[in-house]
Amino acid sequence: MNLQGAAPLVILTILAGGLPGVVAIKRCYRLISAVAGLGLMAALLSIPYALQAPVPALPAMFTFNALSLGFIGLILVSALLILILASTYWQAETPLRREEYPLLFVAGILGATVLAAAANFMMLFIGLETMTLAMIGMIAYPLFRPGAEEAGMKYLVLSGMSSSFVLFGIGLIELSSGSLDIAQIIAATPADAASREMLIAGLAMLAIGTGFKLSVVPFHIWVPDVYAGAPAPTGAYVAVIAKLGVLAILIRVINLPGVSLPASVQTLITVIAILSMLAGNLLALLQDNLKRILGYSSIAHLGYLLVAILAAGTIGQVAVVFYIVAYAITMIGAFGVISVLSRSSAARDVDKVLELRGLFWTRPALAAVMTLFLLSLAGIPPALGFIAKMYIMAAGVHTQLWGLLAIMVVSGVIGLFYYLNIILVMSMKPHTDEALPGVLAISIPNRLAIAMVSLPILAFGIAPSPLIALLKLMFD
Amino acid sequence: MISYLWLIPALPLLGSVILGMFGPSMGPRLSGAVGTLSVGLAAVLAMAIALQWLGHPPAHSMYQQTLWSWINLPGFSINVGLYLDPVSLLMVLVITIVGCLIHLFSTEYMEGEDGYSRFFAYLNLFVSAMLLLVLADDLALLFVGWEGVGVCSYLLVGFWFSESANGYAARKSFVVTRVADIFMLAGLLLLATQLGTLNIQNMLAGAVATWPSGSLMPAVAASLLLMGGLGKSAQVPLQTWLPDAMAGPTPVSALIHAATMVTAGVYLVVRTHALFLLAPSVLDAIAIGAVITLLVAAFAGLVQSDIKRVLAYSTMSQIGYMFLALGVGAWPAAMFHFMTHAVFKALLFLTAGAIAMRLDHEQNIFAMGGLRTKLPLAFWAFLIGSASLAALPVISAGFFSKEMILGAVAAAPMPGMVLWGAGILGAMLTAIYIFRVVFMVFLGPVNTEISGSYGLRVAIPLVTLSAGALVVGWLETPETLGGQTIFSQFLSPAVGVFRHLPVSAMIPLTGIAAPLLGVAIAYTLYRNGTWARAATTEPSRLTLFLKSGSGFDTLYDAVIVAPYMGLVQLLRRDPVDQMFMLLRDLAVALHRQLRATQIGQIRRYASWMMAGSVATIAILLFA
Amino acid sequence: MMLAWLLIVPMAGGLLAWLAGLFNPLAARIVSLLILLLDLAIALPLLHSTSNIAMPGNWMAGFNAPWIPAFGMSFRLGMDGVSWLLVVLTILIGIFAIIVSWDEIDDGVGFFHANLLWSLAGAIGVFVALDMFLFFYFWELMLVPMYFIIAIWGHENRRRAAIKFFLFTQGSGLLILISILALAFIHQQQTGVLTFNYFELIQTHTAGTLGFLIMLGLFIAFVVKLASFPVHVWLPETHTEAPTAGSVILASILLKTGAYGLMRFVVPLMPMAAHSLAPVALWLGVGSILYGAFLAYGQSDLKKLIAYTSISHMGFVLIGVFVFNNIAWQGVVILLVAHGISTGALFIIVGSVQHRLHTRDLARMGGMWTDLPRLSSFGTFFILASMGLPGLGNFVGEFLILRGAWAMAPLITVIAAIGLIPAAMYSLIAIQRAFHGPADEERDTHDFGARETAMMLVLAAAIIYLGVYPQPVLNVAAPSLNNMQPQPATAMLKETRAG
Amino acid sequence: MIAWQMSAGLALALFMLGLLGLLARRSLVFVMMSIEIMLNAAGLLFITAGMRWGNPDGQIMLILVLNLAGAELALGLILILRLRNRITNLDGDSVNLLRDVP
Repeated sequence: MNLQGAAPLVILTILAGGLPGVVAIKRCYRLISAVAGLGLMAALLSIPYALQAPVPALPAMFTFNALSLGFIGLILVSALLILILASTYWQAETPLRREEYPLLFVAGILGATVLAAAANFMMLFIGLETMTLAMIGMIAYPLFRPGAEEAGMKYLVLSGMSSSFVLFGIGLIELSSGSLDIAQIIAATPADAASREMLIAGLAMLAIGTGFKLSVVPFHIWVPDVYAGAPAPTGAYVAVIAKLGVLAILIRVINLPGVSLPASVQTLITVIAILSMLAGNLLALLQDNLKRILGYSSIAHLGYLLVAILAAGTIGQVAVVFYIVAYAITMIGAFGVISVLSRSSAARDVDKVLELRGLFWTRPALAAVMTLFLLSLAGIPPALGFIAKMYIMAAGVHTQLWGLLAIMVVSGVIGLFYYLNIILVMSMKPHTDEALPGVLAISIPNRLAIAMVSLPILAFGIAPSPLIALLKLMFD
Repeated sequence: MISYLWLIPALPLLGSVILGMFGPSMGPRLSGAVGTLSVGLAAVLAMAIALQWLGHPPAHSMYQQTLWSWINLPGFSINVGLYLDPVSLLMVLVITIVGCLIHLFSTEYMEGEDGYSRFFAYLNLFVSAMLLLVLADDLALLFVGWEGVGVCSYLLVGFWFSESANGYAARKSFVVTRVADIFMLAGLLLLATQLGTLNIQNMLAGAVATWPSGSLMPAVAASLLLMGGLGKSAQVPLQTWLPDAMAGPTPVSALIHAATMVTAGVYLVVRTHALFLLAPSVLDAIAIGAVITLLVAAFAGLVQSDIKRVLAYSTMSQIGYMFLALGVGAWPAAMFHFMTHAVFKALLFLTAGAIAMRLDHEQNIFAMGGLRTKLPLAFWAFLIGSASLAALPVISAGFFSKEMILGAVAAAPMPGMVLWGAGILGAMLTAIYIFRVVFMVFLGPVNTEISGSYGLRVAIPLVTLSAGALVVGWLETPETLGGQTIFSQFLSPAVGVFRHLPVSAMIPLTGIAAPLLGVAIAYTLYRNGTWARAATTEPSRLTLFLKSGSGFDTLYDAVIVAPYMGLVQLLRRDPVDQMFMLLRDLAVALHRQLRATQIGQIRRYASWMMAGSVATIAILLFA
Repeated sequence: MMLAWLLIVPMAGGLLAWLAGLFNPLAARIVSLLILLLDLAIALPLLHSTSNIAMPGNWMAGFNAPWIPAFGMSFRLGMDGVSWLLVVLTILIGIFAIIVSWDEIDDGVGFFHANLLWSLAGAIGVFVALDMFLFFYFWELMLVPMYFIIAIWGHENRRRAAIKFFLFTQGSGLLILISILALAFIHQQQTGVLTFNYFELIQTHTAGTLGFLIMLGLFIAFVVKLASFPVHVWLPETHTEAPTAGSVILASILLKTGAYGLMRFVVPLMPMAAHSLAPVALWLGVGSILYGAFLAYGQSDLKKLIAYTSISHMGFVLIGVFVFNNIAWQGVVILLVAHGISTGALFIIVGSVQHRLHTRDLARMGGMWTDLPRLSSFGTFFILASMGLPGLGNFVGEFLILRGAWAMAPLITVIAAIGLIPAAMYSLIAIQRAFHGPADEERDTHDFGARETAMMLVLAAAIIYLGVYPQPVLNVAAPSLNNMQPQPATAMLKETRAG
Repeated sequence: MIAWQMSAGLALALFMLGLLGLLARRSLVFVMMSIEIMLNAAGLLFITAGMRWGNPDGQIMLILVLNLAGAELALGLILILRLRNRITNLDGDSVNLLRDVP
């Protein structure tokens, strides 16, 4: 059995299995974080090695190719960044022990990785649920915060509901086709009308689960509450890692040979895209909670992304991945800023927009990078989000999706309002009599991580060619 | 000498720039000197050029000086160039000489005023712009001067800016003339598009060559230019600004609103008379409009109590005579009346100013009286000016020029006699209203405090202009008085030979009798106290109507100004902006609706997911 | 390469100014000033150079470097006469903006100047970009710093104004993006090459509905930027609330990018579609002239009044562009420059008034001439200039536009000319209410000092120069207008090839 | 031998029942139970599928489902226990600290 192709997965499995042992040996948050980080780094570095695998590893369970490994790489990079940004968030004086957080974190990454590479529904299911369960733990981790436990409860119930749908859908698919292999099912044509309908119903239920994880309208309803209640690093996790895993498999399915989206699926995606773009931005319009805003913003962004998914062709493919990258980095950055300003020991995170007031005067550099992230989210140069938006629009124009483009423009304008509002608040003069968020010390690793997030956003926002070239490799 | 022509407008401009930049620190004496000398030098230069011209007129009796290329594009170019011919030479002489005298007068008149140097800066700028107007060889350049004098007029009418009323008068004068200027601009655009050039001589040649007489295009172009002229010259229907413009200092009224700027319309028509000859119907309209103006203004002059307003209406009325002359094609007559009018009306205004200087700026004629002995200089100067304005025979310049006009009108083919009758009526009214002023102001008992005395800077202009008002008329006389034709001969290269057409002896005799009759009537009414009573009794509605200049202001207020202001008020808050705000409101409303779904309850959220699931399955199964 | 430096200098200079500002505000000011002077030194000599890169038409300078090859986007710059004029105007106005901020801005000085320089760099980029996407990139880029300038250093309602400004310009910017993408893909369909090169795209056959829609997208965006009626609504508030330097740059430069876009892109790229839209554009122009003039009259905020006059003036520009002839286009160029100078000067003056009187309310002004004669006389001068007084720059522009427009649309021309009457109305009421009239309040203030007077004299000299001797400017613009203006023959050719 | 259709129908009915419970019950404990029912309905479906096609996939899946159900329940109960500090009657509707409606 050649496991070269599955190297990252193997490393992650060892890591996830070994970390509890480390905790048992020495309860030291820094040590555990470092081990987790190193493990993730090792997994990341093993990707080029995995790519050169002569034979496919575990072909029955996984598909390791440029696309899935690319996504795994993206997941690992994101995970590393989030992990570093979370490092000062968890404080020793917390009533809770903080050492288990990296455990859950790595377990979730393992789940997302499995999901990204899954070749059959069983693996899909295992990956999805590993990720979800870990995420519930991470959401409700600061249990002493009423918001966190409530968010955990909501996520638990609603994701349980969506998991049931997914499971039932898989069940229907297996019932109709007798197989759990994704490629086989997509390629095969159902024997009779009943099977066909069962298959479609099954796929529809899968779509519901996907929609839930991607938090698109009408499955977005949990997003703001969970984002608002979860601790900031978990927010980034939910907004980025969870979506990356699901998107990975979605895009892999769409890119399977011989797949073209049937009209009904296109209709569905169109409807969802329109609703997500409009509702996401409208919901955020007068919002005063930063995490909620990011939640709504993620809804809208996934709507944009669906436009690119609809626009097939080479531009569309790369557009999707490019947009995902831009979205992931930017979201990590935005949540990262909240993370470095917040502490788990506090009753809640620094997540009110007004709490950022005066950031330009107290912490100009942090305010500048936050502005960059917001510009990127809004799709304004010189940020990466601008190129990403251009990419999607190019794909849309190329396939002449005029209606969707029009909605994009309208919702984009609505969206500008709340991003700008945050920038405005940051630029206001600080109240002198208030304790400022900016007086917290920001650790060197945090600074580095923020820099590592903002640099590509700026650099690829100005010269995106290297990134485009890299992402194109995923489709070769 | 003639090659220094460009210095004539440049000198006052230079004076203006110097005064504008350094005026406040120069002190009144130096400011006054710079202001007067710059115009004085221009006057000397103009006279030198005129002497040279009289001795050796240049070829074709014209001189062109191209200074630089203003705009030079394929298909359209304008040069900054000057054009001197007898008409513009005459204008230059009048402007610089009268202008110089008025500057001199102003140095004393304005003594002690705030903004002394500013006054002279404006005044110099005005002279410069006016000279540019008359010397321009291109209509676009003429337009530069045209608007320039308008702005200077605006600035000078509103010179005493602390009074809001002055500001209103200034704005009114500018806006009304600007309305006219837009017509003129349209005329320029039409000519430029049709004939490809705005160079006056080329344009006229082109017009004559392309357009048959009586065709539409020249009529339209001429009408547009004419409208510009009417506004500048305060003729019906754009005359309403002139009486208000009297809010400015009196020397300004003398220079701008009597001698020079208001006659720019006359000059424009004379300058482009070749075009007007292609449009006989427009000429007829000019004549009829002129008669209306001169009568409306004369009637208004009868009932004014402010000495400057009497003079303002008389200016309007006299320019009406000039336009009457233009309407019958008597170009030299118009120019002749322009010249005499410039002299005697400047004299009258300056005298009125001189009186006001001594009477603590009193301008109400009913408050004056008996000044004949107290202010003999003013009395004689005003009397000479009035005689000239009233066209008292032989002894006054105005007599000769008005005779020339009325003679030409009487001989004109159209309903010449009707126009002539109106002219005669106007002449009689002129005599009545101006001698009403003379009697009220100079006869009778002294009513007011009189203080101070005149210096030379007041006396010299008054004496010089008085002399002028007595003698310049002899440059052109009717046959019965020697048939002198120096003036029309001088102008003939530019406007053609003028012939005094034979008319019946009754015509000049009536022309002589009408002013005399007017003076007699005025005296009678003065003697029996009618004038004085009118001042104290409640005025009749007819009087009020006449006093307001026949109600044009009321009409325009109701028809134009009120709707304009209404529209401004209606739009003030930018309704389009408010429409866009509706979009914002829509977005906010949607936001609130959607936000209401985020109720925070798990069961409600599950219902939403349920609904979404049903919809998804339905779409996939049935779409 | 000089063109690239033209952009790099202010971009990097902005960063430098920011850093300098961290140590000393004065250093930031001086650095920015030097940066712009250096940029000016780069820009001025280009007038007499010729491009070393082969490009169709007459170009003073060119630059080309690969950027995003995946989309055929390159860093392609080119400068011709119109670009040169607008770039030089941009730098000069930028210098004035720094000088007026000397006293006015006293916190965040470094960041302010960084934004100022970046915004100018964006504008310069817009004027020299010859890759459609690069153009759009700069178009967007200049907005962000301007947004900060308004939002941070503006007046009372700055936030609302800043957001309004951004929403309008950015929203319309998305239309540009869609349009140029569509254009590029059409070009790809026709030739098989995906490129955003201006010279390639200009060959595209753009007849038909899609061509019209592409044109419409660009048109709307540019007209929004030009602040034409009825999409002007961002302008009055933005200009009013921005700090003086911001208002100056907005009015003098950013509005011009709209006009430039129309001339450089809309008309040459889609001549037939532009022609078919001309009646609408002309009426919008007339609407702007009248609407702006009427609203200006009714304002009680001096700055807002001037802002509305800009709308009115840009109406002339719109008319000038859409009559498609050389004389009118020359008028447009002159008017752009003249309006940049006169309105810039007016905003500087209003800024000074506000600095001294702490109000922009006309009701609280009046009689300023007594206390502030120099300020008031310059104010009067520039108001008269913007009113279109012959002999000053604005008149030449307006006159040429009307002259060019008459042949194509006499009725429009006449109405536009009539618009000069309300122009006189609002100009004179502004003079009356601000400078003339009785002084109601005791004011303890000082007149223009040497720095301000010198600034005003330079601007006044420039506007007089444009008014009496515009020929050099016309000469500079002439070859590039030939570049831009499609000869009727080419337009016909494009149509027949496509049809 | 039961026809797989019958079994599948039962699974569907169970699923619906669970869904109904999820939507209708206020108590969080019952909500958890409803989810369990839904998951088990899916488990039944897998068994049915395995029965129809005669392969072991279904049974493997069932074990996984049970695992998941257990884990979910455990997590859920922890959270419910914590929540009891705040909400004694465990009414799910009153867990609405996080909301967007004032």
